[in-house]
Amino acid sequence: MISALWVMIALSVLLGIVLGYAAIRFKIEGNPLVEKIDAVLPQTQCGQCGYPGCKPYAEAIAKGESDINLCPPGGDEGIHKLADLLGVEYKPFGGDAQPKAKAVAFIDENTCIGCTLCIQACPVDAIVGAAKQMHTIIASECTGCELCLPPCPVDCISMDKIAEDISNWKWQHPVIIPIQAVA
Amino acid sequence: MFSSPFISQPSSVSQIMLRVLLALIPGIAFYVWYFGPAILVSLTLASITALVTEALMLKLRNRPIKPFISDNTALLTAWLLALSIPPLAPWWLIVVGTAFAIAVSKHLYGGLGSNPFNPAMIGYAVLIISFPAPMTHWITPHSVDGMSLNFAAQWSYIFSGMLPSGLTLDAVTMATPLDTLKTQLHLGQSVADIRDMPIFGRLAGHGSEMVAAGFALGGLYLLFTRIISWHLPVVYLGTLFAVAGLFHVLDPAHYVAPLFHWFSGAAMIGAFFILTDPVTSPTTQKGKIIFAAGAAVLTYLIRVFGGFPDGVAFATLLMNICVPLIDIYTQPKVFGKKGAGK
Amino acid sequence: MRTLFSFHGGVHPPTHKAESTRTPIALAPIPSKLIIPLWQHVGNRSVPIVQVGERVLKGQKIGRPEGKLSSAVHASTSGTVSAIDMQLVAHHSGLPDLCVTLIPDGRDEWISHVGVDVTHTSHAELRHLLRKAGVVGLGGAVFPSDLKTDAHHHQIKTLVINGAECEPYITCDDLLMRERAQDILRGAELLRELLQAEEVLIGIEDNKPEAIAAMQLAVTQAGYRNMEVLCVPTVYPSGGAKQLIRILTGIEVAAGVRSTEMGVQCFNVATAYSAWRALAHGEPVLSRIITVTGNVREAQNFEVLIGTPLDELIALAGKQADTNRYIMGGPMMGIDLPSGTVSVTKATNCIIASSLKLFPPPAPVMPCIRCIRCADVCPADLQPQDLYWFAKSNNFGKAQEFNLADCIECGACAYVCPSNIPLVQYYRYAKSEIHERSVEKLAADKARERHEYRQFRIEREKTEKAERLAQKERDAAAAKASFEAGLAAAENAQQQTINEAIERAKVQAATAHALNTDALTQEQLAKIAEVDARRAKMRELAATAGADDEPPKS
Amino acid sequence: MKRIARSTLQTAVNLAFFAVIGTAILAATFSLTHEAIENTIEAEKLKLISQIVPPSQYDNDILRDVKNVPADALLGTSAPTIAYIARLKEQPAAAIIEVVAREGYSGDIRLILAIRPNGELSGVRVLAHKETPGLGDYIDIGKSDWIKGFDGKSRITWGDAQWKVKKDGGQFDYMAGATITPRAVVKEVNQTLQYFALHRDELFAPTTVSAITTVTGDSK
Amino acid sequence: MKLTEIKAIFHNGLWKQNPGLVQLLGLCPLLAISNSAVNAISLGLATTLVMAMSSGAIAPIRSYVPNEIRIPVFVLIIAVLVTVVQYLMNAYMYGLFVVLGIFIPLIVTNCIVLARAESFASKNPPLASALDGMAMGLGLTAVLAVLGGVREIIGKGTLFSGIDLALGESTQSWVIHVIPDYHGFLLAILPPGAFIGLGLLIAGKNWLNLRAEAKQHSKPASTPMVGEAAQG
Amino acid sequence: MTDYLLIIIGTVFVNNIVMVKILGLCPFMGVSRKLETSLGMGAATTFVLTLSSGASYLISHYLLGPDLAYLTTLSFIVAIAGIVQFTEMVIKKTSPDLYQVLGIYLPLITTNCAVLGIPLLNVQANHNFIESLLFGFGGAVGFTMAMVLFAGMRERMEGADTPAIFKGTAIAMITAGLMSLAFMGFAGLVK
Ligand SMILES: Cc1cc2nc3c(=O)[nH]c(=O)nc-3n(C[C@H](O)[C@H](O)[C@H](O)COP(=O)(O)O)c2cc1C
Ligand SMILES: Cc1cc2nc3c(=O)[nH]c(=O)nc-3n(C[C@H](O)[C@H](O)[C@H](O)COP(=O)(O)O)c2cc1C
Ligand SMILES: Cc1cc2nc3c(=O)[nH]c(=O)nc-3n(C[C@H](O)[C@H](O)[C@H](O)COP(=O)(O)O)c2cc1C
Ligand SMILES: Cc1cc2nc3c(=O)[nH]c(=O)nc-3n(C[C@H](O)[C@H](O)[C@H](O)CO)c2cc1C
Ligand code: SF4
Ligand code: SF4
Ligand code: SF4
Ligand code: SF4
Ligand code: FES
Repeated sequence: MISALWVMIALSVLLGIVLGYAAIRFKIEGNPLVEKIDAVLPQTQCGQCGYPGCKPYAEAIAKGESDINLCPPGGDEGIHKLADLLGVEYKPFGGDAQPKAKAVAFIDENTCIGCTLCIQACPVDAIVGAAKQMHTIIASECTGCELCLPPCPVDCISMDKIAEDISNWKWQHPVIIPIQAVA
Repeated sequence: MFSSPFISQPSSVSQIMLRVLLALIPGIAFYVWYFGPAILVSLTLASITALVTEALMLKLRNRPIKPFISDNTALLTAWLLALSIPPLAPWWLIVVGTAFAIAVSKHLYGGLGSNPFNPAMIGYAVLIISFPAPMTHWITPHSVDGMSLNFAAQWSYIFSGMLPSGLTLDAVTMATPLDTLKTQLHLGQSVADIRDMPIFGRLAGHGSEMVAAGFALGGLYLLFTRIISWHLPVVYLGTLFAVAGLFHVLDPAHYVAPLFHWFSGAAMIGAFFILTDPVTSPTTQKGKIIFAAGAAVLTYLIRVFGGFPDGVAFATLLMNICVPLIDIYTQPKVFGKKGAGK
Repeated sequence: MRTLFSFHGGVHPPTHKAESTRTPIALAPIPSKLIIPLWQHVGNRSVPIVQVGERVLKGQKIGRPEGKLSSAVHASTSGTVSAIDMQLVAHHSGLPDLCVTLIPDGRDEWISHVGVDVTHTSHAELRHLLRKAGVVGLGGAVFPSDLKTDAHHHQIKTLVINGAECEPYITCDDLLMRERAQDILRGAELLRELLQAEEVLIGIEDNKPEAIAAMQLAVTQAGYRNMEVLCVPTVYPSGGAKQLIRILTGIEVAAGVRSTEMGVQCFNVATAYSAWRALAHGEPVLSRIITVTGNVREAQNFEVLIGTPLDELIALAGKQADTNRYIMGGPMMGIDLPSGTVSVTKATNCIIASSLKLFPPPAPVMPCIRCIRCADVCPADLQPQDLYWFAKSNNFGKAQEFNLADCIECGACAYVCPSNIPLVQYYRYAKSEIHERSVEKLAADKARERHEYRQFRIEREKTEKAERLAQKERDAAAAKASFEAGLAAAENAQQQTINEAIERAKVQAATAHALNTDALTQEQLAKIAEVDARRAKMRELAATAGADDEPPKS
Repeated sequence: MKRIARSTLQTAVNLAFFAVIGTAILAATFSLTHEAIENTIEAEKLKLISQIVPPSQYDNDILRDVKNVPADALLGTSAPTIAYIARLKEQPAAAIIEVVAREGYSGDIRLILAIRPNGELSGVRVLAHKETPGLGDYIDIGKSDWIKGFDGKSRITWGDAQWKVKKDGGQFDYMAGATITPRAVVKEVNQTLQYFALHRDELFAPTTVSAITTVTGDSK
Repeated sequence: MKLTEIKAIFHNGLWKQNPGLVQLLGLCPLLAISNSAVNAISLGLATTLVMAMSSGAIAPIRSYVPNEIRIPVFVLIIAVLVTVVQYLMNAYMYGLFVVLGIFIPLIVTNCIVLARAESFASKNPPLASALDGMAMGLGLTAVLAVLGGVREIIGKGTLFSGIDLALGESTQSWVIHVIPDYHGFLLAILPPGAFIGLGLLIAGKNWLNLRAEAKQHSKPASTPMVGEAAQG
Repeated sequence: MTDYLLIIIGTVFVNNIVMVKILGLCPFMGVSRKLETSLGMGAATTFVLTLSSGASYLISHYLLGPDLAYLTTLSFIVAIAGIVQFTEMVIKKTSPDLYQVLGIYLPLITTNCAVLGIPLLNVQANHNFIESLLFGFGGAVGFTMAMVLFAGMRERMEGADTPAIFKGTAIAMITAGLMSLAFMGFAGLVK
């Protein structure tokens, strides 16, 4: 009994010393994982994931507080990438989050009163204009996050779907016509 | 919407498989000649089971039945499996083996083209592990002793397990030449003594050496019609010869000559028909060479030092496991990235 | 005798060339209307410079090149512009694009045009003239030729002239070589001069003996030195630039490498011909030789005005009732055309009328059995079965790792596949997905940077505000001045990082912008101009107001 | 540095604390169950022995009446083993020996034999084997009664030449398709009987509690 | 604790987060010991016992354990509990002890035990933790039992063979010979059979889930209204 | 020398710890989705397993002896947990990439049964120090090999037309089964 105690005490003290020392000697700050997750997110900053932007969502995922299937702009593809990155199983979109077609915001010039509220809402500074002047959206910068829609007092902002033309047309995954036995 | 190219060479999967089936015929013919028609019963049983299982699985998987059932791959699996188990095996043995091969090792993976393991060999491995006793009762060739069974007797043994009165199982079946060799060596006999036993012929087992030669003949047909490339059979047989030759030269009393290994067991059918299964072998040339050499070494090790009389099936399966990695690490250099353009 | 090299793989589909080589090239009449797409070349779409209702002359420029990588478009005959709008064009997508519709007046009245003395004109000037004349590669790639003749300071040893014409059915280059060998060679000499190449090698497949003879004769007659006509084995795709270069010189040009870096450049025979016409005679590319074959009464080669509607061209060869669709280009790489209303472009070398008999619908697709017939024929030494496996399962990263980018989409693999898998379609799908992803990635990076900058700006504004408040108190307590100095230093350092970030964002924005405006429609362009103007005004306003929170991009 | 040392020590003490509690619990459990475990193990051994020597045939404390048996080629052993001696009224009743048949199909087959003083087998059992299930495992009493075929046999019943499977001209049954396994077992049992003949007296010599006698070494 | 909470914990352990079918933890004993129903259930119950006790024990002390020795302390606690169980079995269920062999001490490293300690017990109160440990253990036991039963029936044609080891000699007659005169499909009781069996069980669970989902989706479509209209 | 070689061959192939002994399955299933990950996990496990085999030999022979054998499990697992934790901290510091890849599985090495199983088997088989080390190392190499091969197969299977209910872990499990079937071919090679 006594020898047993001594043995275990010796063992655990030895380990405790090693671990206690290592805990301090090898301490690291920050979490490189967040950056990697953030790099996968689409940076639309739309908040549809329930977090105030992509980075906070990335932090939540890294901490294991949030699921990987909450970002609609990232699409199915995004979930797959996150699943790969984190080594977890892919899962389809959670809740009612569903990806939408890509769109850019458009300001109806005749209605805009130049209140600058939308400028303050836009997370990527895609709206230019000064107080009491007509505002305009730089289409190439707009991520389509729709955050500028709610603040506008006169509802002059609408979302235009990006139409398909030759320049952005994509080849489709070949749909194999269900194999029919040719008689 | 059509996409280019708009023309294609006339060829189809079912046609390729049909040719492989045809190439098996010489071997089967010799089989019947030396061992009687029992093998035809197992071929038929296996074929029926394979087709029924295939159709059932396709239906369960919601896939069109007709094009897949007529692609002949199920038949091929069935034949190769039937050829690798004793012809006198009870009927349920072949049914279980074939059904397992088609259902589990092929269709659970997604059917034709998706299976990582050779279905026929999975069937064989399952059977030899689950039912080792019936799997070791091989038929004795006609010419070795007078007690060979006629077709009716073979038929009734397969379906009811009854032998004509006066005959024991021991009298009409035997261990295969490879197995006998191993057992006798175990008992301390030398290779030379063992080879004097009546069941051995000039190269290997009496009769079975001709069966192997028949398969080699069919294999050459496949080579010439370019259905298989030379890499697999040549490297496989070459390595087997080299390894067996090395041991034989070092200690001829305990290790048989390489030609014995070529013409025993499943070496020939393995080299030309089993390892060459396109779905489960590597696609690159270097990969095929590694695959075949590895399989040959494993075959030899299992045959000579391992727990099974023949190693072809397990060697194939073990190398099947390595195929994805082999493929990844033997990618050929693409156009323009090969260094000097000569 | 020069030793030829060979490339891995290749296939031998039936050639079907005899049908259209029985008669010489015929001149197609001026059609009832011309639909001239403004985007017939690689690069940016050209910008229309005519108005609806305007009368234009033959050879008059109607679309100006936009940006460096672009080319000009001309009126193929004289007439009136009746519309500038979206029309169906010959494209895989089957989508419409911006076209100028011209109603010919039948007078075929040339704008004034003169050639230059090619020996006494500077290379830069000659290249400019090629661009102005809308000369692009007529071998199929339609890459602007002025850019291809610029060797970028690389020493060019060999100029390869591509007369291989390896695709089945197509014979336009064959007949061009038979009938107009001299002008082709003059063009080749011209290109050699521009590239300062030592030798010219003309590669022609050995199934075109007449063309070979004609070209050889022309070479001897003209007495060009270091120019050889070489007869290459008939195997598809020997006409691919990389494959032909490999056959003739042994050099392999990897994907992503310009052949000029390896001392070779390759032009199609028709390109050489049209380059000569453009420079020596001042004739822009207004027409080209097109093989009309397949399910027609009289397969033949025509010299056709660019913009001629397909229906009218087919009518010349005799339309058959059971024609079900048209293929533009050859059967291996061509495009399935949605309707007969589309018009021919500079890229159109052949129109094949198809019928069920000629091109039966593809047999049922089976799974890949990894038989590697495809790998055996792939001229790019790829593993098509692996690429297919990855493309099918949307595993684009792996597809890239397995060198999808090196696939030249020749279709040899799909041609031999016993499972009838539309392999090329899978590769194109994967390639376009990969492209889109890279574009999206750029956009996301840009958005992140802009967002971070914005957050930083808001933060700074807050601190500034706080600081202003604190300033007052600090004024009273002057003793703490040293502390403030330290703070300012820190601020400076921070400011510097911000500036750098802004710089980076600017550079990126500029490049991304260029990408984004690659392919805008007329209306879009107009709108952008408008917005830009307004924005400039606003910026002025903002500047006068003294606000410094303008976004980093201008 | 001091900080590191202090926190390190803290960790160590912490861990030691839990270790002490855990060890105490364990030690208590051990001492409580110790005896029960010993008893169970002995009971199991007796149960096994009773299969080959009926309890009615001995009356001694068989588990304490033991001899050390050194490794021996005839026994197939490579390390010393223990022989248990059964006695009825002080008279030797049987020697129980653990041996190894080395020529099994897939490795060693461990056997336990009980031999009566007259060289007759009281019983044989397989302790452990790796033979192919379904083919070579009929030597196991759980699978078939084949092993009971040894009961009552001795080298007098059959001469050494007949200690073979029937296929090789001997007396012992086998199952078709699996002769390697019975060959190995028969051969080993025969060898053990030979060993017994050589060492019989040493095995049955009376055991004193103070010194466990060792049977003399290699019989080769 | 509310009833709903308890329900949720058990639903989680037995179905939704089932360690054997979903989390894929604790696989080794699951696969190695499931060649007969009795072995499977016995080990499952032993594991359940350890899990309930360890989760219950870890929950109250978690806040006193510094992070760097968290894992050593947790496994220490688990190891003590396992060893106690091991000794009890050794003393009073010797036959079973021999059959389960090395897998009893290996309960210590059964991933699911530590995983629950880490992910549940270190965040929840003792009672809930103990229940969670128990639910997870029972989930594992359920899978073990099914897998063990199926493998035994297919492999040997019997059910509950060896029950005497667990419950004493007298129960020997409880062994059920499901298929009399059966050859035995050995594959099922060998390692490959274990893997394949579990694979089929997982697929079966997927199938049930899919069906349940499909039902949920089709519910609105099959309102009585539609049914009546169809009849009318 | 040949004995040592046989131990290695035996543990890597014939008695492969995953395929035949059925130990270490959780990481085998969990970390084998990607080739690189499985290589990393294999490397980490090899390191820990070799080390803990040696350490446990020393503990059982010099600290415990036959009298304190009842502390075997306890002392082994505490030592192993310590070694794992230490390794984790070192990797986290020195190779954040590897750390990120191994993610939650590194601490779970502690609960990889193989890591405790092999030392216990060592005790059972009465191995000496070198044998213990080799047994641990061979076992870990076998583990790594099986997992890397498995990862290769799983990567390839991603493109397959697997029935929906089998996609993912179900078919992976069946593949593991067929792999272990193939590994039975090694049976008897080393007796
Ligand atoms: C995987 C496989 C394993 C085989 N194993 C054996 C075998 O162990 N014994 C056998 O006689 N035939 C076996 N065959 C069948 C032989 O190819 C052939 O039937 C021949 O008669 C047997 O030759 P042998 O008697 O020399 O072994 C096997 C075939 C295959 C495909
Ligand atoms: C598969 C393939 C086949 C081709 N075949 C020909 C051909 O037969 N003749 C030809 O001139 N260009 C052919 N090309 C286009 C050439 O690759 C290359 O673009 C052209 O020769 C360059 O000349 P250009 O810029 O004058 O068009 C082919 C391209 C590919 C990818
Ligand atoms: C997979 C397999 C496992 C075998 N296992 C055993 C075995 O455990 N015991 C045995 O005696 N024979 C076994 N054999 C059979 C031997 O290889 C050999 O054929 C047999 O012992 C010779 O018996 P015979 O003399 O009755 O023909 C096995 C055969 C195979 C194919
Ligand atoms: C040359 C050749 C060899 C084949 N060998 C086998 C074989 O050994 N086993 C088998 O089940 N199928 C074989 N097949 C058929 C087919 O490829 C196989 O059933 C696929 O694995 C099913 O997906 C072979 C096919 C060809 C063309
Ligand atoms: S939902 Fe919106 S804010 Fe959240 S990660 Fe996705 S893009 Fe960013
Ligand atoms: S303009 Fe509107 S939609 Fe576009 S990025 Fe800004 S807030 Fe989002
Ligand atoms: S030719 Fe077709 S079936 Fe053969 S490997 Fe290539 S893609 Fe697969
Ligand atoms: S299409 Fe691409 S993959 Fe196919 S043969 Fe041509 S280059 Fe190779
Ligand atoms: S239970 Fe063995 S590793 Fe998890």
